[in-house]
Amino acid sequence: MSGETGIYILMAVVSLISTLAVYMAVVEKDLVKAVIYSALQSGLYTILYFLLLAPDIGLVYIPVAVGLIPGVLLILISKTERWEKE
Amino acid sequence: MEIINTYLLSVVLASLLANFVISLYAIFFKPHYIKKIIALTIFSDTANTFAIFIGYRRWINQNPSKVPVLTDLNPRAVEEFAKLAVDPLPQALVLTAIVIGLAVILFLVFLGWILYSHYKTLDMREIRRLRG
Amino acid sequence: MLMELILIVMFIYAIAILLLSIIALKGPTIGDQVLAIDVLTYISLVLFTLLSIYLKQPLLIVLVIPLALWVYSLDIYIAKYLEHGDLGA
Amino acid sequence: MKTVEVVVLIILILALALLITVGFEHIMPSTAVRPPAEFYLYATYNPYKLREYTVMSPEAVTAIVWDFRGLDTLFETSVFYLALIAGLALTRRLLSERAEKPGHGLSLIVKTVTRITAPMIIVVGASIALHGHLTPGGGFQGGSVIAVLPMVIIVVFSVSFLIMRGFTTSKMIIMRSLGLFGIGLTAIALFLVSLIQGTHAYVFQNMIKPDAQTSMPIYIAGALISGTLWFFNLFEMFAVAAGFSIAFIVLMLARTLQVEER
Amino acid sequence: MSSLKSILRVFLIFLLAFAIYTIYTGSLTGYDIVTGVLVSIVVSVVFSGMIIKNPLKPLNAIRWFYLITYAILYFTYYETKAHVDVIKRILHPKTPVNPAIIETYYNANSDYAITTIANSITNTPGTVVVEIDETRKAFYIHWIDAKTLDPLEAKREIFESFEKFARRIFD
Amino acid sequence: MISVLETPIILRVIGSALLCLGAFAALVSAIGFHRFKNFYLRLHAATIGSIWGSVYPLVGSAILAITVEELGVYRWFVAGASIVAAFIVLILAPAGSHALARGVHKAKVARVKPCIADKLDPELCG
Repeated sequence: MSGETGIYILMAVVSLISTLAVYMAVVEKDLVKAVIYSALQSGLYTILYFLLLAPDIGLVYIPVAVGLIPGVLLILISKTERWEKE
Repeated sequence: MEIINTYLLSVVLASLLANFVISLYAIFFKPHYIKKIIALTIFSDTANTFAIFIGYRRWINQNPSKVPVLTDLNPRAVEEFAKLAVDPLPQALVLTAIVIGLAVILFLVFLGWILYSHYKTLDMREIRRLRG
Repeated sequence: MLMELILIVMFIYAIAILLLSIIALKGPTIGDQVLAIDVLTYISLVLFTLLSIYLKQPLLIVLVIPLALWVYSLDIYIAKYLEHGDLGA
Repeated sequence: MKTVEVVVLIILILALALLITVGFEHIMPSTAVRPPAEFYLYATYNPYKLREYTVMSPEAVTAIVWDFRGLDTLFETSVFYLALIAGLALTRRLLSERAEKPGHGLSLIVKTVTRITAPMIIVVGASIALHGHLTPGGGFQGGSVIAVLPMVIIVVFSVSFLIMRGFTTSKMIIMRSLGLFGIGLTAIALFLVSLIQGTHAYVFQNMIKPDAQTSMPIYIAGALISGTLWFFNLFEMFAVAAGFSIAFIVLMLARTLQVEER
Repeated sequence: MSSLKSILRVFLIFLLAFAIYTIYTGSLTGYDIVTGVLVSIVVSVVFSGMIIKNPLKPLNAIRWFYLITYAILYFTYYETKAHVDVIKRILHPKTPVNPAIIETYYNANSDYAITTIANSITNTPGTVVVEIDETRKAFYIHWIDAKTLDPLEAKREIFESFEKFARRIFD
Repeated sequence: MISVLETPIILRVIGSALLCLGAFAALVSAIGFHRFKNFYLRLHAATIGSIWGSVYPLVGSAILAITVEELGVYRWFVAGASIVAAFIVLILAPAGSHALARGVHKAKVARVKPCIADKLDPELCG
């Protein structure tokens, strides 16, 4: 097996898991858990950016999506309400 | 071997398409405001990833494709760099899009707080009902 | 020789990432999920370092330090939220 | 249980991928990039053959962001500030900063660790921004790396700690305006210089062009700074970091204001 | 005296910041040195009061000697012992665990010493500091194999040597 | 007596050993996450993943990167970044675990189970 195929396998697995994380984030009723799922998706996308050879994007995406957006959304949740009603 | 590589790359493309569909569904049909914001972040991230994926370059004769940053400053390195590096244009466009995305999310969060202090709920169906 | 070893080690790390992401997806409580995401990211730091050695692209390593710095921010946000219910207090 | 749906989703994606492989193989990335990208890659640092188009920066992404498509980025920056200002305008009337008693924060261990990492963050962010024209990075990256620090300090200590330390919104607004002013000045610097000299130059020009022969300095004391790119990166870092910091501080103060209103 | 101390404090943080800048940048040309010095001066002036209280402590060679000894001992002996124990528990067919949250008392004063002890405890698998009570000087530790519930014995079992070194290094 | 020629080999052996240890520990940590059924037990599996699974192999890959000559001058860059990342993980991972454990315990999200005693909040035991 060449290294190229290995990289592509990693890419495929990472993007598959990210789809599952997106699905769970959408169907979840607890909004804190939805934020955590979206953080998982951000982490997986970071790996994907790394594999797609985009360090510039990674450098701006890590602080924004891993460090800031969960915090901002949690502030809004803590100020408002946590549960999504049926 | 080539067809396996193509299949693996198309798994990436298919999952990105699935992310598009799921997050668009959530933006339009999920009633809660915060869920809409979360779906919006996912949507914009997926769009950005899609752009970078389009700009990716496959390996040439077992030579790994390169980061669009030059490491050696001499004429031969420049020629080789132009042959092997991935597309820098989508990366440059996505770079600003991510920062603007965060600013827009911040605006939406402010708006959500104002909405909540007016209506005491963030469920869009209830807000619509309260407006009468 | 070295490159084959690195490839095998990366393969094992990828399996570990897969197993951890299952917990991160289904873990019964919030704590389990955040913990799994943490370990997943710490492990992927090693994956990043090995990949940049394997692909002979040293510039990719710049991602490692910001990622290591910001993983724990998710921990403290969730911890503060669970503790006080208000992030600014 | 969601297991069934997850398995169905995976199978759907794999089938869709098969479809794409069979039917739409040509939309996949290939071993070549499109011609404009090839030009950008070839021209980003090429004093040997393309002296009239090169940016003299080894970093292709920063070269595109601030030179080839610099005008785009200028307007994108203004969109970003308009979004932030619109957000702040919603709460502007309610903003009042008083140094209240310090909040509880998290435990001593987390506080001490954050104290050690705080200078690390600023140094790493500054390094990313100041080497934006040589290694991956740039103004946006450095600014957003630094912008996480106020957020973490707010969460780990408290918002009143940050305000008592002197990080008030007015200071941040001054810093942000300084950054924006610097960006504008750098954009028209060469134009003004050539106006004084009586020669011809474009707004947003960096290196020499076929019909405008003035150029920003490429080297200062032997160090490659790639003309305007260095200045743009520096000012954009200040602007982004300060802009986001204002938004976080105001967002955090919102709760107490709401209580006072009642 | 106090002004000398504050200058020393700024200088120490300057060294730390410059070291990190250099390592992260990965090169040492003239450009890196000039920008690194400027950034480090700004950072050290801003953060000088926040990080080091007494600037004479980091200049003490004996403390550094203890720090190095502690690091070597910790990474070779204590970590290995704890890891092997927990790995055995994970791979054992029944996963034998015996957990409890116990209460122990530490004896250290400075923030850094307390943080070092707590991080050392958490970094060895098998023990995690769940809560710290600063007024009573108590750690609440989740222990995977609670051999005892007595505070003193538990301290001897878990972190007495960490505390000895931490007090010599930071107190 | 170590000659100049042998030094890279020794460095490579040390680095490879640390990498293999890291791979083993990462796998064990992931398995431990599945085998332990309680949040507080998983904290210990997480520590294995962050120390032996991340800090040690990062140091190992820094040692390995020095011996890889294809990287040119950038190998010091790779090695330095890996060492700094290892240091950051070493001080941030325990703080994160502690903060999370404290938050979960205070909010009563997970119960301590199995449990012999809970001196902090006896109601959460069992």
